Amino acid sequence: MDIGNSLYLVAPEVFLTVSSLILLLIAAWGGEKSARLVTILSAAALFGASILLMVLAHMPEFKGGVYAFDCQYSMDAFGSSAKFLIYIAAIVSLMIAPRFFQAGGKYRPEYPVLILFACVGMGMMVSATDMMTLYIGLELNSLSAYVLASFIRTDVRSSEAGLKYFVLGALASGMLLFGISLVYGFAGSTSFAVIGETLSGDLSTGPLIGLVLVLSGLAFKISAVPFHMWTPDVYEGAPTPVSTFFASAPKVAAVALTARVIIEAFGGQTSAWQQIIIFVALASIILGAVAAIGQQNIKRLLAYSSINNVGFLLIGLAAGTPEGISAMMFYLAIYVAMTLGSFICVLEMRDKDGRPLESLSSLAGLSQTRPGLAAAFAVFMFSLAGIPPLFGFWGKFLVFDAAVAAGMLPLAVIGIAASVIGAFYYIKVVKIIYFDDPSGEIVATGHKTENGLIALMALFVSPLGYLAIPFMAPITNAAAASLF
Amino acid sequence: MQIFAFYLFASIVLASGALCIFSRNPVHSVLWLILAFFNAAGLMLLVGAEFIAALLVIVYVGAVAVLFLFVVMMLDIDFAELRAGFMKNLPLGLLLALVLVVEIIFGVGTWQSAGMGEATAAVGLPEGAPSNIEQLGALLYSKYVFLFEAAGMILLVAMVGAIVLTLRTRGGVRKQNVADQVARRPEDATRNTQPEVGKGVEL
Amino acid sequence: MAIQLIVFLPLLAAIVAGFGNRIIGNVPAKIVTTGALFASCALSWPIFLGFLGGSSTAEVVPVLTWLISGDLQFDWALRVDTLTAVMLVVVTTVSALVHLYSWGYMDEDPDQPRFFAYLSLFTFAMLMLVTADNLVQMFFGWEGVGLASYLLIGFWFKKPSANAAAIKAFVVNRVGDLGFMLGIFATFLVFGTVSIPEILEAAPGMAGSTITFAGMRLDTMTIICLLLFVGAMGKSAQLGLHTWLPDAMEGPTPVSALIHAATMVTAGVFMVCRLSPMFETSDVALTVVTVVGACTAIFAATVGLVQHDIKRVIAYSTCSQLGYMFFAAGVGAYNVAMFHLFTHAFFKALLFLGAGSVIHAMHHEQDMRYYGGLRKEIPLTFWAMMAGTLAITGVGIYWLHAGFAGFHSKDAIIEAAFASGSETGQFAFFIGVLAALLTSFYSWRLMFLTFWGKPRWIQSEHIQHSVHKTPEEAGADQTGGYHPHESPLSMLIPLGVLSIGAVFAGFVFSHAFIDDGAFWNGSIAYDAGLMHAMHEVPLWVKLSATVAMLTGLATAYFMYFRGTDRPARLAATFSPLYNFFFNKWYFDELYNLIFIRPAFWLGRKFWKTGDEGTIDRFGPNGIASVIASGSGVMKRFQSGYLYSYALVMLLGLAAAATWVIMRGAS
Amino acid sequence: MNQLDFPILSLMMGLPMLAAIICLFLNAQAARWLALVTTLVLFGLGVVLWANYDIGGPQWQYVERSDLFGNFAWALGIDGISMMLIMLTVFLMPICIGASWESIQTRVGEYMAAFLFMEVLMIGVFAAQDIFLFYILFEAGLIPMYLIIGIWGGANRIYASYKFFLYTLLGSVVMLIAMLWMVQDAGTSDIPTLLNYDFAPEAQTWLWLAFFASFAVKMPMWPVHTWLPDAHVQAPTAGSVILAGVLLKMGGYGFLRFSLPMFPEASEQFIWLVFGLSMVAVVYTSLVALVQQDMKKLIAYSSVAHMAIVTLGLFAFNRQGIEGAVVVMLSHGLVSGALFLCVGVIYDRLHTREIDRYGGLAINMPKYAILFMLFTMASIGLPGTSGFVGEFLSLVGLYKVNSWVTLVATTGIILGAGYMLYLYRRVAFGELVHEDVKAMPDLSAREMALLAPIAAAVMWMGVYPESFMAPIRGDVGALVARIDRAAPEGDAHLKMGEAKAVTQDEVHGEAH
Amino acid sequence: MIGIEHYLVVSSILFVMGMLGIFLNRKNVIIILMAIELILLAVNLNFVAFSAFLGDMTGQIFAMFILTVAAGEAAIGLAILVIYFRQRGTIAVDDVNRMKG
Repeated sequence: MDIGNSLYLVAPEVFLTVSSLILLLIAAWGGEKSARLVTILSAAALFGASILLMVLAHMPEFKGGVYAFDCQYSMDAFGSSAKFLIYIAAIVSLMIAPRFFQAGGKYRPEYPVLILFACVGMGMMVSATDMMTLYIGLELNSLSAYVLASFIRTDVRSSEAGLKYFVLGALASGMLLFGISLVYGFAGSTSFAVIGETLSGDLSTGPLIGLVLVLSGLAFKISAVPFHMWTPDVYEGAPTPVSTFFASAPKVAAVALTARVIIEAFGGQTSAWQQIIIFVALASIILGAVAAIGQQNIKRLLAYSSINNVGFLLIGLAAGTPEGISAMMFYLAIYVAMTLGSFICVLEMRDKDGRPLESLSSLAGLSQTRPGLAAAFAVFMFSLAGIPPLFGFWGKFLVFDAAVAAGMLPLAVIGIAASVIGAFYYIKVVKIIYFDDPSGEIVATGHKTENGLIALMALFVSPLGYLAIPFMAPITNAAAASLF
Repeated sequence: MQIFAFYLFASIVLASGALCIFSRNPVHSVLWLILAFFNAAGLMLLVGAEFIAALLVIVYVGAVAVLFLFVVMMLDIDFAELRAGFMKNLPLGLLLALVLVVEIIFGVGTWQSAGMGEATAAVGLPEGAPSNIEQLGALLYSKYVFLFEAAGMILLVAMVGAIVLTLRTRGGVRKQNVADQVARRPEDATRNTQPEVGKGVEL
Repeated sequence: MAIQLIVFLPLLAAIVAGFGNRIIGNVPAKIVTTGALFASCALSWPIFLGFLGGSSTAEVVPVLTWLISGDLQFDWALRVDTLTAVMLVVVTTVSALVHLYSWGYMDEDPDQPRFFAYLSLFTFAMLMLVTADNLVQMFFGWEGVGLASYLLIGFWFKKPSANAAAIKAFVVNRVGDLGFMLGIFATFLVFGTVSIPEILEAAPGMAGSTITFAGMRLDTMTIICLLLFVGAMGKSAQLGLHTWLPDAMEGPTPVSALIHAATMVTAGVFMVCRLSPMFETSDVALTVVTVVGACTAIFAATVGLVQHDIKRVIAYSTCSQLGYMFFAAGVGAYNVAMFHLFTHAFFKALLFLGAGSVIHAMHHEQDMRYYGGLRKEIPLTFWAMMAGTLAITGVGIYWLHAGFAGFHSKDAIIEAAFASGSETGQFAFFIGVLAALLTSFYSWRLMFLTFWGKPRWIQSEHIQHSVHKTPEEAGADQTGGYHPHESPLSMLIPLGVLSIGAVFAGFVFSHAFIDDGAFWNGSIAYDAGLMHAMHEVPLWVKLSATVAMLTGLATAYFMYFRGTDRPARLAATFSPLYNFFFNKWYFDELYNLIFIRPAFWLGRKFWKTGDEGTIDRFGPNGIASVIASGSGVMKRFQSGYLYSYALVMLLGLAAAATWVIMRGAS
Repeated sequence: MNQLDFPILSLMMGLPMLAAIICLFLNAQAARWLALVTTLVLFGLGVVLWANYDIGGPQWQYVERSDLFGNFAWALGIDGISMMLIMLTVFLMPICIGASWESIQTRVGEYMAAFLFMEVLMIGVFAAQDIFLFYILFEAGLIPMYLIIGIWGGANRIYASYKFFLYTLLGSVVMLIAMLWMVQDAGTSDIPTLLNYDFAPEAQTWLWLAFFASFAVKMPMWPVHTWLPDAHVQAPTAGSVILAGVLLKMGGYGFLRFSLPMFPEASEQFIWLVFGLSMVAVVYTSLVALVQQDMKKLIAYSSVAHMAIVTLGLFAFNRQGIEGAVVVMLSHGLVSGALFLCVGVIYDRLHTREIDRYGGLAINMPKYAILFMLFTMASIGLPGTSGFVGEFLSLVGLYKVNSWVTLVATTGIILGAGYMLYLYRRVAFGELVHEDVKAMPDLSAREMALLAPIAAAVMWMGVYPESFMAPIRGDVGALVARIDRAAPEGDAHLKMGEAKAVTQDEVHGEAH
Repeated sequence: MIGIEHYLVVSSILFVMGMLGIFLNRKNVIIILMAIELILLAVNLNFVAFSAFLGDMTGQIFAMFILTVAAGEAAIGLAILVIYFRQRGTIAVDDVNRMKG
């Protein structure tokens, strides 16, 4: 396919890139005063990109998935649905930012621009069908993310978060690259399709180690155990809107990317990665659950929660079947809603001077001072725990269904049993909110945007979400099908 | 000759790499790093990757390493305070590293047996083929143009990021504003007054 | 319709009195209940007389479907046959009289409607029991009377001892019910039905079959009968399960008369008789019944010898008499057992009510040591008691075929035991005679201590409270100036009526009960051969009971009438035996040791060591603490240092790489 | 659609849901009234349900189905057993609301909402005809109950609520895996279809164990019962009533609806386990109940013992056993609920559940004493009350299978009498020693209105159980026919003697 | 002629050495950044060697991109380090543990 047509296929990325450049200029000219405007325009750009995405995805000629730039990039249902989620998460991260940063000092227009850059990178990640695209997209996202993590430069924790994220991220991408280099050396190509073809049958040790290294690098991005160590520190240290962003959009991108690499490039090597993924999945579930129990900081707790959830996502991936991938995508969608919702709830935790609160104990008795917020928080917590009838259950249901269908009963049994450990700290949060006496620390009133978002997310993960199944299931099925 | 060059470069790369990591003084480290880059460039030259070798020297030695040096100097670290000790789980770390390196070497050692080497045993460019740099250029601006542009974005992000993080407007610094100076008119600067006797001028 | 009225009138009355309690007041409640009982009684006698005259036939009156579960089906139904008719008159008559008696006895009690409601409720349950057409309804009545008994024993619920006795009665009865229930289960398993007529019809066919019960291979009918008999033992306070009966005397005396003498405790006998065709199929079961009955008879009699409490003496006497009934049944003389049940109801109720009258007169003092010389103070009571004593001791003249009630029934039992010819029969015969001697002794001891001698009641705390004097102040006058009054008419009338029964019931009905197979009309297993053999026993056998009675009387006379210091000396001489008897053979202590205390100990152990110490400790709490400490470990791992994070990553990487290499190698 | 021409089951779930949401926004008094009216309307609907139930008609009635959710359907429908349990639910709910009328003074709207939501779930669990819908509703019950215990509970409510939540959750999750497998194997999530699907015997074993893990905890069976005493003690009165009255029944219902008919072979295979645990439960928990100082704890332990009778009856594999088990469930629902109400009545007055703090209540609270006595007797299993019918039937059924187990289980009637009467004695009998106890007034009209209907129901079920057994007869028949192939042989081994010749026809007693 | 294995061994050692540099170092975060550069250098060596021995230019293109990214990464890393130093006044690795647990 020639470059012109290829550019047509990457329209969302192009559109976002151009928008971000223009917005960067606006930011440069307008300075801090333009922050709000840039934010709104960024959100609009993401919205526009989503529209473009949907238009593209619904074009009949692109139904089955089309490659661009000589098989470096794929325009398919999988990438589109992942990107759609990413854009939504990014829009939400933009909407909640101004109020947060203004309360703590200055809000600068670079924030939305960096988010846009990251989105371009993530778009490339989820659509990458070549190691090179993968790497460039990943780094575009990562570099933006490092900056975002330390965005409040006057805050020690923020800069420490940035530093940790950067160092470990760089190490991880080093591992990823070394792995890619081995895979390239043994496959003779960086294209997923070629790798998939070449690396078939029994592999020699070289590509296997390459595979391990690639998986390790990706595991870092999705913060799976044992490459998760950065997550709690970064989520805690980064500004809350940034943590929100980290926990949602890049997570989607990384998980989707991992799925694509595993299925498209290493689809023939199931026996090599399946055990590793299973182990990582279980380790993530258990560690995420156990470590979260002792946490006092709500953001750290949510970080462990995201580790925990990644474990469940990986169960879908471990199944390695279209059902598994479909379940994973579905789970991702629900996870994004739950995690965005809970982080926005965290944003709502402010004392009377508008300073953000992060300690779990400050949530005490929230149900009596802010019943609506408390109910939403509880809904998110129960949903994250996977307690029916909340929609979070459905994600777990699907991944376990896939695991069972793939014959991985022990994995399913251990995984679901470990989810009970996770339930413990989720209900602990509910306990603090509902059972404890009010601490009265959280006093600031809600904000229209945030309240609206919380309500929206809560409605989605409430039992009403089940009504969305008939609409979402075909999408995730199509997404999964496009990988195989 | 090639063999000798290889071993020379290789050993210096490894040695300077090690010294870069273990030297106490960060300035020394940077210098060892530079040496490592030079020799790595040499290694690359040996296999005919001239452009990458040149790039390595230009980008790394010329820009990155200098940047490092700059930061090392700028941060003005009190070297006396820095502890030199290694962490307590050094043995475990070394062991793991050893295991890993053995495994990786074991892995890459299978390259020949994997049947990869047969395709093109020849090193360097066949006669009549465009030069290394031409080949790269041709690919970069055709097949990889999308990624090339994206890489540009990465640099932009790096730039924006670095500025966002480090740029600060210090209070008390008086900056020259040329436009203001140019736009200034005598009418604005001077005022004619005729004060009465015994009364001062109000400024 | 009559039978429904007989059964349900008391229930209705109980409901009205019980729930109307404070609304309708004392007197209406009493009128309703007593009226209902007298109506029942009046309706019962014609039925009984109908059977006596041979004009009535057995019938079943269905009331309501109860339960249908597959082939397990039974209804609420009222069965009327000879056996039921006998019980009907016993129950309704005694109950009606006790109701009447209670007017006087309970006159000062603040809770009278409740008392009368309980009495009527009891009567209803007892009537349901005796009219049962199936085992489950019998069990309903069985438990119903148990409930009423529990309520009535604990009627004075402020008294801890009454509460303890009530619970004891219920729980010990439940032990028996365990057997009864298992018996019903086994019956259903074997016969596929719980309908009594059907079972009885099929029972002979089952003789000789075997079944596994609790891992043992046993004769079917034996195990069923024994299980059912355990139920009977509980209700009828047979040896082993008798411990509740003496304690049950904590209840008001009319209750003792009605429930713990005349009616409820005889339910076991009734059950064995009702199911007599079943018992007939198992010799082992019958042997057990005989032996248990005989042992109870002698055991209770020995304990009765030395008790001080007037009601306890009568209670042990009841226990002993029930033993008679059982061994009569055990030797196959079910009709004789029923006859004794019938007569016993009259004279034992009489004795209890008489004792109640005494107690009433003595300000609720029950210790016979503080009585004495009451003959003159309360003469009518004395004469009633005398009638009862004559009846229970079996005073009568063989050659005239005339005597008090007990003479006819008890002597028949002794003869039947002898006539049965079996070894256990012989054993039962000797025991019976010996027990008759003891019966005579303790009965007369009671009479002598209570009605003869000098007044000793100033020693009684009850009397002291009443006259506000201590024994020292009273000096020589052991009456302390207190003079018991004869009971009111409402109490005396029942005494009178029952006295008539005690005197004449044996004589009048002896022929029908013992010799008239047609009277029973198949409602029990009537062994005409045995009845015939009974009349043929040697003369010494026939006289043995009378001799035993006279011996007992003489001994009592010498010990308690002539030389009142002799009992004490005797007790000192045979102190181990005395203490053994006095402490009721240490049954309570034994049970306390092997059942009650271990149960509580085990309960605490299970709770503290089991639930809390093991299940919770290693279960939820254990897992929780393991996870919590795991959380602590992970917190420490998450040290915040970059290098340890990198190390963990390296660890993961190295592990995965090793794994793939190992996997490839293997 | 069904015999009523409108989706009555959905209505019965939708109505309380709606009311629950409205309750959140109402003030205390309005919320109380709304909750009461709603539950009473639901009771009315329940009566309609019962009245129109076609006994002897099709097994599944009031069926409605809507494929709303892709992978599973909104499928509702009831058989007789479900209907009786739904009736139990709608009967107890107004009583629960009434019981909370005065004792709950904080966050009333939320409280009522939680209860109404609970009612939605309970009705749904019993009516669900889709296995996943069942699971969702089954599990969802944890949330409102957790909140009820945790917010309105006693001093140690946090521990109890955690224990309740996690224990039961852990029990159920493995069941989900089993359900997933089953649905994949059978290709449908429709319960009526699954009921007649034969799973491979090897698979049945672990499927059965997975379901057992869930239902045994819910039941609760020894030794996974320890959450129950804690939960009961800490829960508010109405919470205990619902917990004991309905939630525990979900375990029994699960055995009845899933374990037995879907895995008959495995059920037979694990009879020893069920019998063993149940036997231990009867004796062990009864003895523990005997030494309790806390009224609610005592009743909670007694519940464990009673529920053991349910499992014993169910796994007897015959009609009497199973019908008995259902009746025990209904009866225990009423009786234990009533007993908790009785505790609640005096707890509201004195704010302690310590048995020794009471005594002599029969003097100043005679009405209370009568009702308490009635329920005590029903709990003991006195014939004529509901407790007897079920217990008797279960044990009859059990005896056909195993006399040893029956012997041990029947000791429960002795121990039961022991601890219940001991409790009653310490609470109601004796002298009034404490001044504050002396000042306690007798039952108010409201409290009478709560207890009297239960008393009536208890007596009704005891005297004329046919009303309750007729609807379930057909369904138990179907179940028995289904599991008959795996039914264990009884241990009686009746062998006829030769003594007296009687034709075999007269003997129906052979163990079937 | 030097076999490719030689290159690969060198780069492997360099790679692991870089990793060692990250977690053995407690002194100075800058050294860690340099270690990362070493890792990337090892990767580049790999790519170039493979590229040459496979006769495929992709590896060299990749190496170029890696160089680009590495430059950007270094810039960002140093920028973060600078603001961190401004806040804490130290860049000792041991001190970077404000957040843990």
